[in-house]
Amino acid sequence: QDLTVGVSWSNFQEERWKTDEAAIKEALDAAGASYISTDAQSSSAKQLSDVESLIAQGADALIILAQDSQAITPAVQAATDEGIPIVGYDRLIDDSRAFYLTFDNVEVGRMQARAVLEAAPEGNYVMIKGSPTDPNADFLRGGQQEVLQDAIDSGAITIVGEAYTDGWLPANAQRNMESILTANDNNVDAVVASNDGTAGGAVAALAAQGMDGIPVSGQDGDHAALNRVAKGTQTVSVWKDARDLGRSAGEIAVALAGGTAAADVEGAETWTSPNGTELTAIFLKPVPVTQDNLTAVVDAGWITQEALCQGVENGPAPCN
Amino acid sequence: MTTAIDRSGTPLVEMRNISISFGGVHAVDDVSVDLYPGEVVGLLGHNGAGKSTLIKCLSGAYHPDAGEIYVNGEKVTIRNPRDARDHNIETIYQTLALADNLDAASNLFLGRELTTATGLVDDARMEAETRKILGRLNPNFRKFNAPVSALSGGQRQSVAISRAVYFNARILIMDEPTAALGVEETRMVAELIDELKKQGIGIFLIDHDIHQVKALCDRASVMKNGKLVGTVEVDKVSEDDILGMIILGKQPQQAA
Amino acid sequence: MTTAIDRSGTPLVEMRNISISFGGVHAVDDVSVDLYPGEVVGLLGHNGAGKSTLIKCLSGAYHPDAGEIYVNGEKVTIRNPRDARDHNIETIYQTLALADNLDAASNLFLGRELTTATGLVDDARMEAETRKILGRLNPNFRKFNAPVSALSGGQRQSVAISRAVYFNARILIMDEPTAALGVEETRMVAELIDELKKQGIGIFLIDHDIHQVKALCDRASVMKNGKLVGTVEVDKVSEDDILGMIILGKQPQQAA
Amino acid sequence: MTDIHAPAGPKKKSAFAALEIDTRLLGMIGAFVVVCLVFNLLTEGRFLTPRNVFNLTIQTVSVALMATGMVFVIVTRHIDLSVGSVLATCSAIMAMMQTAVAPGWLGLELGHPMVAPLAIVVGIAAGVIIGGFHGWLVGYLTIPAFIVTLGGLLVWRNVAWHLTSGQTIGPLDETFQLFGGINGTLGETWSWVFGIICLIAAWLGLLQARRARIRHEFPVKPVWAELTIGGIVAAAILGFVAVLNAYEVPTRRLERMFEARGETMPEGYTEAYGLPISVLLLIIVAIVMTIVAQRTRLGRYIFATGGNPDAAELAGINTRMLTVKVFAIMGILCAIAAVVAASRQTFHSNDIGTLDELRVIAAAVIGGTALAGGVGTIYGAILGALIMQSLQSGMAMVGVDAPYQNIVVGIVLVVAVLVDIIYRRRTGD
Amino acid sequence: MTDIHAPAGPKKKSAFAALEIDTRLLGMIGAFVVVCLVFNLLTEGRFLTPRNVFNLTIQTVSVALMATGMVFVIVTRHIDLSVGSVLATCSAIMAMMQTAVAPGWLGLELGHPMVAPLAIVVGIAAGVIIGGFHGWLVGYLTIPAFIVTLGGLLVWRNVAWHLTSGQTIGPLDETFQLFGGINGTLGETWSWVFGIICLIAAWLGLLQARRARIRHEFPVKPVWAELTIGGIVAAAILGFVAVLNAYEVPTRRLERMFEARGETMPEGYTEAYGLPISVLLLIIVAIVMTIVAQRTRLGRYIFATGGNPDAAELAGINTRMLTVKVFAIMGILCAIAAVVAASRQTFHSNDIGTLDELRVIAAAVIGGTALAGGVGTIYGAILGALIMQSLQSGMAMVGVDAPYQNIVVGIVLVVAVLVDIIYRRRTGD
Ligand SMILES: Nc1ncnc2c1ncn2[C@@H]1O[C@H](COP(=O)(O)OP(=O)(O)OP(=O)(O)O)[C@@H](O)[C@H]1O
Ligand SMILES: Nc1ncnc2c1ncn2[C@@H]1O[C@H](COP(=O)(O)OP(=O)(O)OP(=O)(O)O)[C@@H](O)[C@H]1O
Ligand SMILES: O[C@@H]1[C@@H](O)[C@H](O)OC[C@H]1O
Ligand SMILES: [Mg+2]
Ligand SMILES: [Mg+2]
Repeated sequence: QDLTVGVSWSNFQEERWKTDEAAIKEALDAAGASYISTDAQSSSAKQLSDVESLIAQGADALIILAQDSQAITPAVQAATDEGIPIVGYDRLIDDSRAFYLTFDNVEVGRMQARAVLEAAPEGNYVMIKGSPTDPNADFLRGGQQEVLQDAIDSGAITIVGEAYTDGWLPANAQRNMESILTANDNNVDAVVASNDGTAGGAVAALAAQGMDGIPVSGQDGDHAALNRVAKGTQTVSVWKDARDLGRSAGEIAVALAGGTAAADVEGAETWTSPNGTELTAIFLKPVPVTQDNLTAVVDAGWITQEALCQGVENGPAPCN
Repeated sequence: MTTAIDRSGTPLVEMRNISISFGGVHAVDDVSVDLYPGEVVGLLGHNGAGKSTLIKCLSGAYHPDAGEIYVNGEKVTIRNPRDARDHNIETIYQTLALADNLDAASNLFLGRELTTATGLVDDARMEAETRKILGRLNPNFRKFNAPVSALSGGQRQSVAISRAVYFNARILIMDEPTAALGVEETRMVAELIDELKKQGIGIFLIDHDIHQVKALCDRASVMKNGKLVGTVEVDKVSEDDILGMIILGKQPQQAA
Repeated sequence: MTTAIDRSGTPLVEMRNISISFGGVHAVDDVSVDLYPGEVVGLLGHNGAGKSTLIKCLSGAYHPDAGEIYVNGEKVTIRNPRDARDHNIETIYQTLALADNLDAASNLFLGRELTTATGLVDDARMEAETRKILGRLNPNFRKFNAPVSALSGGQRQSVAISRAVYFNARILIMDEPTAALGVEETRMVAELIDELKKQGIGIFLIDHDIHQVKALCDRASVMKNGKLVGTVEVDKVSEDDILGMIILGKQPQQAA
Repeated sequence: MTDIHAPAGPKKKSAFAALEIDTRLLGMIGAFVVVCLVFNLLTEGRFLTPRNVFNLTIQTVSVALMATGMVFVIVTRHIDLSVGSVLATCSAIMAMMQTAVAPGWLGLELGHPMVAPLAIVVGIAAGVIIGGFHGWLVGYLTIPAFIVTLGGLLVWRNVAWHLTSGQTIGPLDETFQLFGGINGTLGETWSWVFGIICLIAAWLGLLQARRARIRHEFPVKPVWAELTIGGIVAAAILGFVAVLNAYEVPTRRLERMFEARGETMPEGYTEAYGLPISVLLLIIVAIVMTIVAQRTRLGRYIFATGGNPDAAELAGINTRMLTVKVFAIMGILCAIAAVVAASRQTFHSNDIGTLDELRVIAAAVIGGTALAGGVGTIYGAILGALIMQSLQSGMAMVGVDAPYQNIVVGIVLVVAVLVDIIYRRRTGD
Repeated sequence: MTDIHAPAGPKKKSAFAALEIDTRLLGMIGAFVVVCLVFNLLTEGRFLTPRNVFNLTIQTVSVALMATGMVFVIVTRHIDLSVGSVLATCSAIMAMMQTAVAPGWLGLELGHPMVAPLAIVVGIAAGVIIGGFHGWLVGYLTIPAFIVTLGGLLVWRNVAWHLTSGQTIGPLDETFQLFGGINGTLGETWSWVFGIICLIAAWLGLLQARRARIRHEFPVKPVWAELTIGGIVAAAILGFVAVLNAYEVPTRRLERMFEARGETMPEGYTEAYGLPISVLLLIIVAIVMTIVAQRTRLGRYIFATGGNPDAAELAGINTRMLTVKVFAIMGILCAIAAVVAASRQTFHSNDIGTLDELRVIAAAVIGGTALAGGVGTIYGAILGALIMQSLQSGMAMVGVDAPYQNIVVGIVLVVAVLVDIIYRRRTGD
C-alpha cells in the first residue's frame, strides 16, 4: 500500500522541530509510507496554501503543526472534503474533525512555574513570555499563573517584570531581561521563561550581572538548555519528548489513512477544548527535567552525556 | 526687433525689488524688471549671474525672500507653478523639466491633458496635436512614441518649447531656449518668437547670443552677480555697449 | 582657424564606417571621420542627426554595431570609458555627466583623484588645483564647496570642460561645450581651444553656431539623419555652403 | 545594439514585430510558463491540474491586489513597508465589526445580510484613512516613505493586536466568507457568461483603439496581426474559464450541501466551482487600476512624478496631494486584500499579512516595476505575484523538505528575474 | 529661503556658524538627547545610569556595525535585505567551526586559543564571499539588489539552519565570547589609555586639516572655534570613558571570579568594566569606514556612483566592480556583527539576526542616508542605531509591553525623522 503523509510545519526556527521531523519520518518509513512537508514560515495564510498544495500533491493523511488554532479551519475543511484525515500536532486545532495529539501546553506552563516556585518560594519574579502572536504563549502564561496565584495572593512572591518576546527570539528575551534587571536594580529572585530559547537569553543577561544560578524555567529540552540545567544556570526544561510525539503522529496518521476511526486509536480520549469543541485526543506527558532527573534524558538517548555535560564539573548525575 | 512698443499702459508683468538667497549667497539682489504686451525683454549676464533664479520667482519654482510681483497692475502671490499657470505664465526651463519616462505628447500636455467625453485621457488626439505642433518647430522629428529620454538634446528642447507655446500663454519665459538647437531649428524658434510678439504675448528671453538678442529683443536687462546692471532699449545701444554691461557691469551713457 | 594642418601622416583618430542603431532606428549609418594632431574637426547637423551618438562610440559610452576605430593608425577596441581614457581620449558630454552630489573638485578629479603619500585622497590639493584651473575658465566662480547640483547651468559646464582639459588629453571630444556659456565664458573656451590646438591635441567639436565653427575649426563634417553628408575644409567654403549641407544635405561643388 | 551576432532576418522579425506585443510581458509569461512546466514535470502532472490552477489563483489574490497598488507607490519613487500590517488592522476592524460591534452595539447577529457590507465599508474606510495619513506624512511633511511605512509596519500590526486583544477572531460572517475563494464561486454557467462578457469587452477595446488610430491617420497594425491578437486574447480568457470550470466540487462537500438543504444528492451528480469571487474581484481591480494608470490624469501624473518629480511639480502637478492619493489607494487595496485574506482563513488571526510587504514589493519588482521610479505595469505586478505564488506552492508539492524549499524559492526568484533580464536584453527592449 | 520670519541676528549666527558643525549631526544628537532625558525621567533616573549606558552601547553594536555597511549599499542606490540571514549563516559557520570542525577535524578542543581566531577568520571569509556574490549578481548580471537580497534572505537563513541541523549551538568558546560585550571589557586603566589615544588622534586630525587648509590658502575657522571643537571632542570622548568606567562589576560576579581562581575576594574590593571589546570593535569599524567614505578613492566612487551612476561610469569608474566591493564590505560587516551577536548570546540560535535587515536599514535611514542614493554618513547610521536601541530598551525598562513598545517605536521613529527634517529646514541646510 502506497501511502503519502503530508506534514505542514508552522515554522522551523526552534530547535525541537528537527527532532519531531526525524521521528515522524522514522515512523512513516517503518509503515512504508512516504513523507512530504511544507514550512509556513510562521504565517497562517501560507499554511493554508501549504495544506492545499499537500492535498493537491496527493497526501492521504495530514499532520499539521498549526500556526493558529482557528485560522487553520479552512484547511481542515478542504481536507475533510477530500476525505483526508488530519492529526493536529502539538498545537491545538480547534475543530472536531481533527485528531489532537499534543503535550498539554497549560500543563507545561504549570510545570515551569511549579519547578521555579519550589526553588524560590518567595521573592521577585520575572515572567518572560513567548511571542505575542503565538496563542501557545498565553496558554503557557495561564498555566504559570495558576500555580503562582496563591503565592502571589499571599504576598510571598511579586511579579516585578513581565514581557512578551517578539518572535520567541533569544536576543529579544536577553534585551528585555537586561532592561528589567536595570529597572529593578537586580532585585530579581526567579525567572519564569516560556521556552528554552528565551531562557537562554535570560540566562545570558543574568550572567552579565553575576546572577546566573537563580531559578529559571524553560521547555523543549534543547541541548543547550539541558547543558544549562546540568551547570545549574537553568532550573527546569520541560521536556516534551518530541520523538514520542513524532512517532505517535506518524503512526496515527497512517492508521487514520488506512481507515481506522479516530475514536479507535489506541489511548484516544474525548476532550473538550476551551472553546467547547469536542475532540478526540491523546495527551502525552511532558517531563520536567531538573538536576534531579537529568539521567533520564541521556538514558532516553535524547542527548549524549558528552553534550549534556560539556563544561560541567562536579555537576549532578550523570555529570559527576 | 524694432516695432515700437507702447509702454504707456500698465505693464503685463512687473517684478519689483526681488531678492532671494541660498544659504548665505545672494543669488538675486533687489532686482526690478518689467514687461509689456508684445514685447521681448532679454535677460543677460554671466554664468551664475542669477537670471534663471530671477525668472523662477515668476514661474513659481522659487519663492522670493523679498519683493513684489504685479501682473496687469495687480499684485499677485505666486506660490507654486500652478499659480503661475493660472496667470497664464508659461516657462521653458533651462533644464527643460521633462518627465524622461513619458513620450513627447504626454510631456507636452502634462498637467493639461486632453480628455474624451468620459473623462479619460485622449492619447490619440494628444499625439495628433503633438505631431502638428512639433512639425512646425522641428520637421525632422519622428520619435513620437519613444520616451523623451531617448531623444537627442535638441529634440528634447523642441518638446519643451512646444509645451510652453501651445497653451495660449500671455507671458512666456524662455530660459536659453535655443542653447541646444541646430541652425535651422534656431531660425524656426526666432520666427516663432516674432509671431508670438505679434499676438501680443510678452516674453522674457534669457540668451547668451548677443546677435540673437539684438535681433529678437526690444529691451535687454543685464545682471551681474545677482544685481541688476541696467535695462536698455536694444535699438539705442551697440553690441559693444551690451557686452560692456555684461562683462564690466557698467551702464552705457545713452542707456534708457 | 587657419594654420595649415599637415594631413600626410597617420591620423590621430580614424573612425571607419561606423553604424549604430537603437531599436529599429539607424542613429548613425556608415559614417567615417578622421582627425589629425593639432586639428579641430567640427561635427555639424540638425538635432537628432546622430552627432552625439557618433562621438559616444569613440568615448566608450556606446559600442558600435559595425565599423572600426583606429588611434594613431592602430586598430583599437573601445569597450568602455576606461578604454577611451587609456587612449588619452577625453570627452565633454552634452549632458555634462557630473555627479550632482559632489563638489566641483571631486567631479573634476573623478576617477583620477590626487592622493597623499598614504594613498588617501588629498582634498585640499584637489581643491587648490580646481581653483586654479576653474579660475582661468570662469573668473566669477566661487562655489567650491557646494555640490554641483547647486551650480548654475554655465557653472556646471565650466566644471565639465575643466575636467576634460586638465588631464593631458591627446584627443578631445567636445559636445556643444559652449551651449550654456555666457559671452565671456564662451570667448575663454575659444581661446582654450586655440591653445590646445597649438599643443598638438586633436579636437572633435560639436557646435550649432556656424560663426564659431568657421572661426575655430579646420574641417567640418556634416551629418544628416545619421548619414555623413560630407567633410569640407572650412576655409574653402562659405557659411552658406555649410548651411546648405546641414539643411539640404547637399555637398557643395568645391568641397574637399 | 551591442550584440553583433543578433540574427538579421528582417522578414521574419517584422512578421513578429507587427504584433507589437510588449516583450516584457512576453518575457514574464515565458518565465511563468517555464516555472509551471518544470513543476508539472516534477509533480507528475499534478501541478497543472484544474484543481491546482484554481488553488493557485485564489492563493495569489490577496498579494496581487496589493501589488497593483504598490506599483503606483513605487512608480512615484516611494515604498510601502506597512501593507501587511495595514491589512492586519483592516482585517481586525472588520472582524471586530462582525463579531463584536454588529451584534453587541447594533444588534445585528452574525449572518444578518447587513453585517458583511457594513464590515467591509468600515474596513475600507479604515484603509483609506490609514493610507491617506501615510501619504500626508510623506507628501506634505516630506518624511521619507521608507520611514513612515516602517513606522506603520510596527504600529498597525500592534494596533491590530490591541483591537482583538491578541485573539483569533471568528468564525466570520458567511456572506463575508464569499470573498474567501473556495467559499464563493460563480459556478459553471455564470463563469462562462463572465468570460464571454470579458472577451467582448476586450475585442471592443481593440477595435476602438484601432479606429482612433485610423481617425488620426496613425499607422495601424496589419489586419491579420489584430486578428491574431484577438484570437490569443480569446484563447486566454476562455481557456482560463474552461480550466476553472473543470475543477469539480468534491463529492463529500456536495453531499454535505445537499444534506444541509435536507435533500439527498442524486447519484453521479457533479458540479464545478468555476470562477472564484475573489478572483473576479482581482480582475475588476486589475482593470480599474490599469485604466487609472493608462487612461486617467491621475495615472499620467503618477508616472510623470515618478519620472521626474521636479518636472512634474513645475508642470503644475500637485505632487503632494498626488502622494496622498497614491497611498490612499494603497490603503484601499490593503483593506480589500484583508477581506480576501480573512475570509479565506474564515478567521482573523494575529499574524495575518505578516511579511506580505516583502511579497507584495517582490511581486511588483518581478513584474518590472523599477525601484528608481517612473516605470511599472499593473499586469506585470499581478504576473509577478502569480510567479511568486507558483514557486511557493510548486515547491510545497515537489516533496523537498521544508527548509530546503525556501532555499530553492530564493534561488528560483533570482534566476527568474535574471532570465527575464537576459531575454529583454536579447530582444533589445 | 522661503522662511521670511527667520531670525535675522547676523552677529549671533556667525558666532555659531563659525564652528561649522554639521547641523544634521546636531539634530540627531538633539533627538537622541531628548529620548534619553524623557526615559530618564520616566525611569526615575535609571536610564542614564552607567550600567544602562553600558548595556545600551553593547546592545547597539551588532546592528550599528551592519548599519555602517548599509550606508554604502544605500548610497549606491541598492538595498540589502539579506543582512540578518547572512549574519545567521556566518554565525552558524563560526559556531560549527568551534564546536564541530575544530574539535572534530582539527583536534582543537573548545578553549584552545586558536579556536576563536580560526572561527572568526572562516566566518569573515564566508561573509565576504556571500556578499561579493550578491554584488556580482547585482553589478554584473544587473539583477535588482532588492530581488537578489530578498532571495538571499530566504536562502541564507535556511543554509544556516542546515549547517547546524536546526540546533542551538553552544556554549561558544570563551575567547570568542570576549566579543559579546559584558564578557570582554578593557577594564578601567586600559579604557583610559584608549580614550586618551583617541583624543590625541582626534586633535592631531583637526590640526592637520587646519594646516592643509592654511597651506593651500583656504579660509580657516577662527582659532577660538577650533579650540571649542577640540574641547567638545575631548569632553565627549573622556566623558564616555568615564561613564563606562563608573559601571562596576556586580559583587556577585566578582566573587565568582575570585572563586574560580580559588581566591577569596578582599572586603570592599571593586572593579569597573570599562570599555567593552565589542564597542571598541565598533569604534574601530566606524573610524575605518569613515576614512573609507571620506578619504579613499573607493569612498569617492561610491558617492559619485550614487549621485549619478551614468556619470560615474563615463568618468571611468568600474561601477560593476564597485558594486561587488560594496556588497563584499557589507558581507564582512555581517560576519563581524555575527561574532558580536552570537558571543553576546553565548550561543548560536537558528533565529539569530531575524528582522535585523529592517533595523539596520532603519538605522541608516534615520541617520540621514537617502534611499535615492548619493547621500549618507557613517556616524549618522551609528547614531540611528543608538536611537532605535534606546527607544526599545527604554520602553522595556518602563514596563511597556512588547506590542505597545512596537507602536511607540514606530511613532517615535517617524517623529524623530520629522523633527530632524524641520530642524534642518530651519537652519537652512
Ligand atoms: N537651488 C540652488 N541652491 C543653491 N544655490 C543655487 C541654487 N540655484 C542657483 N544657485 C546659485 O545662484 C546663483 C545664480 O544662479 P542662476 O542659475 O540663476 O544663474 P544664471 O544667471 O541662470 O546662470 P547661467 O547662465 O549659467 O544659467 C549661482 O551662483 C548658483 O550657484
Ligand atoms: N539611448 C538612446 N536610445 C534610443 N534612441 C536614441 C538614444 N540616444 C540617441 N537616440 C536617437 O538617435 C538619434 C541621434 O541622436 P543624437 O543624440 O546622436 O543626435 P545629435 O545629432 O547629437 O542631436 P542634438 O544636436 O540635438 O544633440 C536621435 O533620433 C535620438 O532620438
Ligand atoms: O515548544 C514551543 C511551542 O509549544 C511553541 O508554540 O513555540 C515555541 C516552542 O518552543
Ligand atoms: Mg540659468
Ligand atoms: Mg547631441
